[in-house]
Amino acid sequence: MSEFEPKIVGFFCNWCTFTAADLAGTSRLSYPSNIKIIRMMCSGMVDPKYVLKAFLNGADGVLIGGCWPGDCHYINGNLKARRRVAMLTEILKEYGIDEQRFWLRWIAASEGTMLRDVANEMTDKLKQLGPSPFNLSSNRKDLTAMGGL
Amino acid sequence: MAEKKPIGTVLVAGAGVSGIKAALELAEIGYKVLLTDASPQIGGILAKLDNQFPSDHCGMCRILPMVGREYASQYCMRKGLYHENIEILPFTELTRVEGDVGNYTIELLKKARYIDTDKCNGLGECIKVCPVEVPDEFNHGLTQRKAVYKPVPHSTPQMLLVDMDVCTNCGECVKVCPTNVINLGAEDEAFTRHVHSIILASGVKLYNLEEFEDAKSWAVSQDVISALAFERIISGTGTFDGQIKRPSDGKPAKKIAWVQCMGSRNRRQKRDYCSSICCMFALKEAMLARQKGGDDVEATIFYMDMRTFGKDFYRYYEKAVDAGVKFIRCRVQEVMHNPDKSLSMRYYDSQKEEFFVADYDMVVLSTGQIPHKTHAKLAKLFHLELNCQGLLPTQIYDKVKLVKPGVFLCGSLMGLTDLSEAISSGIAAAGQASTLLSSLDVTIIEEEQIAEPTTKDRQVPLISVVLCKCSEKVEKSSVDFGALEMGLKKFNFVGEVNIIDMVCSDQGKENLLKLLKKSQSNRLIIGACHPFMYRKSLKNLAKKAGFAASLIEIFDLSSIVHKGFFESVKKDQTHEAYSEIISIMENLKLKPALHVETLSMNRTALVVGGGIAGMHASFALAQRGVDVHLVEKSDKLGGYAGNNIHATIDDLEPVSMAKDLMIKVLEHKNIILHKNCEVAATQGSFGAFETRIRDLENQENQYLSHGAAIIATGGLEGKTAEYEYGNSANILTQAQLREGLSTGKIDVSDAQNIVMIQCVGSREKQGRKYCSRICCIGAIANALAIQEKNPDARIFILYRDVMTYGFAEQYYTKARGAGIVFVSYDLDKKPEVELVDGKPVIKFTESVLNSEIELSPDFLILSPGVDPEVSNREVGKAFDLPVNDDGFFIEADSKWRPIEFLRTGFYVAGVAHSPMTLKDAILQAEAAAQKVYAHLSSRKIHRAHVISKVHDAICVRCQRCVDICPYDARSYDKVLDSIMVDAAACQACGMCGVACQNNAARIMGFSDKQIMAVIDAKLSENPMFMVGK
Amino acid sequence: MDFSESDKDLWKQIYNTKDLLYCLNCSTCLSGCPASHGDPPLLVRNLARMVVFGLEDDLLDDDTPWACVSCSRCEEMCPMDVKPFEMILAIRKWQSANDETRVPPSIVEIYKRGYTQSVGTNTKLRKSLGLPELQTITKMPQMLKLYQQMLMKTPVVSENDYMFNEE
Amino acid sequence: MANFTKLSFKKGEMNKKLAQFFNDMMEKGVVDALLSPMTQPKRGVMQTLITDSSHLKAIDPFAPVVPLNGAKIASSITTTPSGRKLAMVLRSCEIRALIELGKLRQANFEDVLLIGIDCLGRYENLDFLTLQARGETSESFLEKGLAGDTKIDDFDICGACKICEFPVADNVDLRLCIIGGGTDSLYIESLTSKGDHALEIAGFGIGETPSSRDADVKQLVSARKLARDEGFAKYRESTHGFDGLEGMLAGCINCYNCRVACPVCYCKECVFVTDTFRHNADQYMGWADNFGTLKMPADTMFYHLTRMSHISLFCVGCGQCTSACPNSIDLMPAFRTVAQKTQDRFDYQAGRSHDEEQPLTVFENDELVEVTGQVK
Repeated sequence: MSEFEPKIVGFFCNWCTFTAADLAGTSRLSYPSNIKIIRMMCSGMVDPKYVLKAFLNGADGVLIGGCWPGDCHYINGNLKARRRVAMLTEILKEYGIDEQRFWLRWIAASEGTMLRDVANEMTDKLKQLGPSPFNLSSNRKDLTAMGGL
Repeated sequence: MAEKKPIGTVLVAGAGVSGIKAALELAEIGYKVLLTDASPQIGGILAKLDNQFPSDHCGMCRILPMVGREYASQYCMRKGLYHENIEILPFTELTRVEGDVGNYTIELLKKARYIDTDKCNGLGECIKVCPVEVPDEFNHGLTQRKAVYKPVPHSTPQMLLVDMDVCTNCGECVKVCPTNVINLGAEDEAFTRHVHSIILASGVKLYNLEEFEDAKSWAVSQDVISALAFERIISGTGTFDGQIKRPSDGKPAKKIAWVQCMGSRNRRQKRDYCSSICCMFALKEAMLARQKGGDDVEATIFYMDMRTFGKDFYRYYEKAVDAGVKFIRCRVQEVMHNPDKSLSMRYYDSQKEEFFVADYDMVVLSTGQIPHKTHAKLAKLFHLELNCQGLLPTQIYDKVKLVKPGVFLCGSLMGLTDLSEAISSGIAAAGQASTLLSSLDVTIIEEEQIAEPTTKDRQVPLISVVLCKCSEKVEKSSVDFGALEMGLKKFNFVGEVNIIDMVCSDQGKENLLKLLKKSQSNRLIIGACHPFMYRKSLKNLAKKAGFAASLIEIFDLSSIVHKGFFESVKKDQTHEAYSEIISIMENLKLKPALHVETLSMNRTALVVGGGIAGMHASFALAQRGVDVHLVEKSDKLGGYAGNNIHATIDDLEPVSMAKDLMIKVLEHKNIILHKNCEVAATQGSFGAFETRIRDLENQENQYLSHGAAIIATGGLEGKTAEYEYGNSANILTQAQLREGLSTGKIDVSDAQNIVMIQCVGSREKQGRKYCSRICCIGAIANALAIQEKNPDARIFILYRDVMTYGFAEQYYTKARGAGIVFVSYDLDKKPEVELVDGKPVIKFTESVLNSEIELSPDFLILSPGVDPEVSNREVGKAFDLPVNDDGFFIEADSKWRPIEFLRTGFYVAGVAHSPMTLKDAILQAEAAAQKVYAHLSSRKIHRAHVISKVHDAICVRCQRCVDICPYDARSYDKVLDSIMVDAAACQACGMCGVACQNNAARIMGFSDKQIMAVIDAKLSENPMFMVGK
Repeated sequence: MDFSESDKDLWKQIYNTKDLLYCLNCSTCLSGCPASHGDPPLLVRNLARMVVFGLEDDLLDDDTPWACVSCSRCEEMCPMDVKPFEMILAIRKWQSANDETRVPPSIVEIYKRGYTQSVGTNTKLRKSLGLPELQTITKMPQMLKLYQQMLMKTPVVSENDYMFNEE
Repeated sequence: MANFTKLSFKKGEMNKKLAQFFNDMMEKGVVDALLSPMTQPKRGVMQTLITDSSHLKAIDPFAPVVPLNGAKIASSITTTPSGRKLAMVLRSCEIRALIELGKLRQANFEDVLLIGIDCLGRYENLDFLTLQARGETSESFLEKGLAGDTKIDDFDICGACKICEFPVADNVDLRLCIIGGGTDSLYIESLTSKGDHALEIAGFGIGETPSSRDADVKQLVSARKLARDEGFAKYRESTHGFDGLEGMLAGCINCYNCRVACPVCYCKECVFVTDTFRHNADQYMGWADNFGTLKMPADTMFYHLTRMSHISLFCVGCGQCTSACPNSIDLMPAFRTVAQKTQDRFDYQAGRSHDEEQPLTVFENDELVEVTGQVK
């Protein structure tokens, strides 16, 4: 059997992390294709619903990438994101989604290498952890495919 | 028939941050800009800096236009700049200028890159095979590069070039180039253009160890580096992936020292100026070193004066002190290289009266700015002589105006500027240029008016997909376009799939238009490279074929194809492209057609404050045909400087200057003056404000309509009760002394000793927490004036740090040369003053000899700094503008948006912003006027497509969106009992959308439904074509 | 420190060049000065300040200018072009001119061991850098004797020989 | 410093005494209107807005039933102030919810005299009606409750109340206290100057302090906390992880009754009933395709998790969600356990204070560093 390939949804801020992903691309930094990038204008634009949706639809991990504090193009959207992530983490933890599956990281536009490192680190972590409990629920256990709810 | 007027065109020579800002400003008005840079890349010094004070990060994107933001790409500024009105010409030099005001013929020399960057795919096969290795300038020699290289590794698109100076002409690169774009025989290309105005912005050069004789003795080790090299070390794109290691052996650098004033403040080397930026630069680097390297990193700054003169600079310094950065006041003579590679420096501690030797892993030299070598060249181009400071001669009050009319300058070309001043000056120079252009018989670029089709978005979604094969240049067979086409065609909502070639070329565009005209679809996806560059033109093209602009998605096919997947198997690339297109289609299917509305702009400006800044801004606007309401609280114009300061050390005469300006203001038909009036309240949004002003004499209200406003409330001389001030006739403030000397009421001819105390009540926790910026220079001016009248008097200036930044350093030097004695004191050991027989007796510690001095000076002069105008808080309240703890207005962003408020349509100028010199206040006033003019000028201002709206029926008025909006774009209207959105101010950041739990606040074109559909698509394991749906 | 007695224009007597006034007390001259290792140390910056302040008595009493080894580094490095080395020489001249009986203590040092400074202390550092051991005259008693005899022929030593012959 | 006034009453006359008290308040102009639970003509007890004091005799403030969390009612009559002075009799869960609503600009405390009651728990609505029909009265309920036994045959107070650590209402002007009193008296406690003023005008002096109240309250609260922690532990064990949640929500029919009943679900219309969640048939088919099955109605799990993200920070644990569920899904422990975690994370407690800002409305540069674990 082939190795478990986790699916990660990346909500990346247009100004920093998305640009860093672009940079990683142009700098030939290879990072795992497990991360499905969705461009948001700001990490503060990531609604908790999106994160829940991603997990419910089969994501094994969610990575939100934003600008460093003080660096947000929209002044402080990233700080808002941080509070929401803290809140949402508490909810997800109660229902089996470990903190290690839901990351918020500050990755500036110039930090292509950090993006690569974070992507690698998260992919490795999720490989260790295995599929998300949302994908292993009794309802779905017998089903080979993973997907929407 | 009238002949068509030419389009106003401006050359901006120099594409550093000030040049880019100037170009953006002019392009926003609708003028055509040629933006050249002598280097192969735009961005100037900023391209190398990942981290800027005060946030210690980047933020350059904040200089992008806020209103009508869709005209410039919303993209990382450090990677690229795209604006349809800006033609970017890197590696191009201005070689000849002919003509006169408003009419120049310029000759430009485009240097050969030897690579056709339009066709190059940027993948750098050539780099791999190039046998030449030389130190890479971008990383300050910390890394190597090839002869063919990318000057800025993170730019988009990749702009490679061949360095012919080191190229061996082996031809290997030519052989491997998959796109045949290398021509080693290419030649420089000279061409001429016609422009109406010229802005020079050739920027700054930094003192460096390789070039300058007196610095070479420092280069004892690889671990002695310049400040800019340190920036490259801590940069994420830099040499060690952002880890702080020493270059010699890659070991972590735990003890780092910064040595200030490297190359500057040096009379011997004829560089008697202060580079102005290095103190903040070093503070920031020291902070970053500790943040990135951890608490065990020891950061020490060797300095003479910590010149933390700008707004909030002193606070940052205090933060650095609190963060454990060490400061040693000693200019070190040399660094010694120890056998274990560590670096030793010996210094003297005056207080302990002892020498110390400290070892460091790395020594960073704060290499200062020096006037650019191109100054002389530029002077020659314009037949001018450089002034005694080696700078281009400018008009006395306007730093951005060259003595030659029609030519302007900005950034460090004016002298030595920091980032915020570079930005302000860029705006101001653009303002001067636009003033000139508005008086000429030229026009602006009219936007292509293509009617938006109204019917198509009501149809069932049918998507046309166009994929540009140009992406094949990436890697010939990496994407199976046939499979893509087949797969996509299976969807019933896909109208057609077209594979075309070179959509960026004219021929490609023509082909595309033909295809689209035949299309029955109502939505369009175009996959091409660099969508940021082509978005606008492709959208216009599609609009001509009947597509609604908001229903067109252009995505970066080329980067999807290879981004991040270089090591993955090739079939993945088709798969990735496919799944990306599916996601975009899911989004597009659900997207509503968005329509852009023109904002109704009231073409009147409100200026609050009739000081020099306010008058200057009013006049600058009036001259360009904008109507101005000028509101002044008192009964006379001129403000503090215009009524009190007769002469300054740099030969300005504020009072007489203000008088001239006053006459211009009073006589101008476009300016309505409201004296004795204060602002009471305002309502409305950008473009349509209504402000109530109250006449202080008869308490009558008046309502003024305006589209934008400039706050220029000014400041006052600070007040103090320290040092027995007010208790003796012999204790005066600098202002009283200045006044007394000029009127002759104060007689210093018999004085033996005069003591001045600087920073009275300033830069301390209990007082003004800022440097007032002008007091050191003011004290020196007064001291020199006394000295002239009474050369026998001993004058002591007790200071904490002498803030004579930039070329003002020369006044400091002059004062010392005149025998004025400067004695530094510490905050914890302030001078003590007591009165004996009504006369002051002062005790202080002489800092050099470390001995106590007691003196009975004839006069004790205090420098109590600058206080903000007392009414700032009320003005702030009336306009809903923030005021800081000190009482000055808070701008949107201290570096990148120094003269704007977060509230769209409001600008700040002069001392209302922070204490500043007259020239700086005028510069800001000019810049603020330009910002207002750009909005109120004739070009139509559209709100953006993507903005937030309110679904009123389900809105519960909790106002969480109002509280959370970072741009004050949302407000609660009590009368209507509704949430209102200022469409111009809204930046579509989406904060309101998240704060609102039931989507009553929503971002048009960014709906939950769309994003959730994208999540669905992204997570779908079985793309539908695989299962043959 | 008392300024009532000090002479504001003393610098004109000692070292009449405006260059001196430009000193901004940056300490460049101090940090690399070999004589600053002495005891008491030569503090060039402080001397400049004393001259500017006109502290005549203190200056007259100060022996440190005689510790200068004439390496001229301060001169080369001074960012304000104060020409500190010239100033040191000027102070020496001024001191001598104002006190003809003055015998600088450094001459005694030179007489005794050939150097104003104790150079032997660098043995360890020299060794670590792989430099040969320093051959000082004190290690060659015969040469030292000849050397002292030679010095004794100069008036300043012979006229004050009581200071040189301690034994 | 607490000010108590004792109201003694004869058996069966507690409500009469209370009616008298409120009558004095209204007659003397302390308030113009009163919101209080009131016995309804046929059966049941509902919150009722009274502006004519002659109708006061039917009030029943201590009735152990809450058909609808009063915060919702209080919100509707205070958000836009009427300009009339209003007293509202509410229990702790209602007041705490109301405080949160106030922060969300859905309530206004300006002209309000807030009166809290000691609450020993409520019975489910239908249970209460049954018991009422059998002749139980507020006094008889209280008597049993104070003796520590709320169980009447098969009926007992609802689960939320059994683990409620807030029997006493805080942040009120006046408090109607029965704990520490007796079966023949209650105490009116004034906690604010507004309360003092009201008592003074109404002509009530300061009386004796109930001697055992503090100890009794303490004892009750600690017993409840114990029950709460046990309950949480039990719930977490039985409903562990996603499996547990899925099992619990298996019967959810997307009726949204829980959100209608929830006092802090303050949206005018839930996002789940807006067009955002009006999916096309092909979407349903697509999701079903992915698994082979799709439990309908869809989005139930999504709905509950989203609601947790929306209101767990404001959740006061009133248990109305459980009471409202037609399919007997016990949502209360699910929301309370989550709320405990989210509120603790921000050191926040829903309804604890008017002044604490809701966690998602304030943001600091240097906080919650552990979320990213990154330092520059």
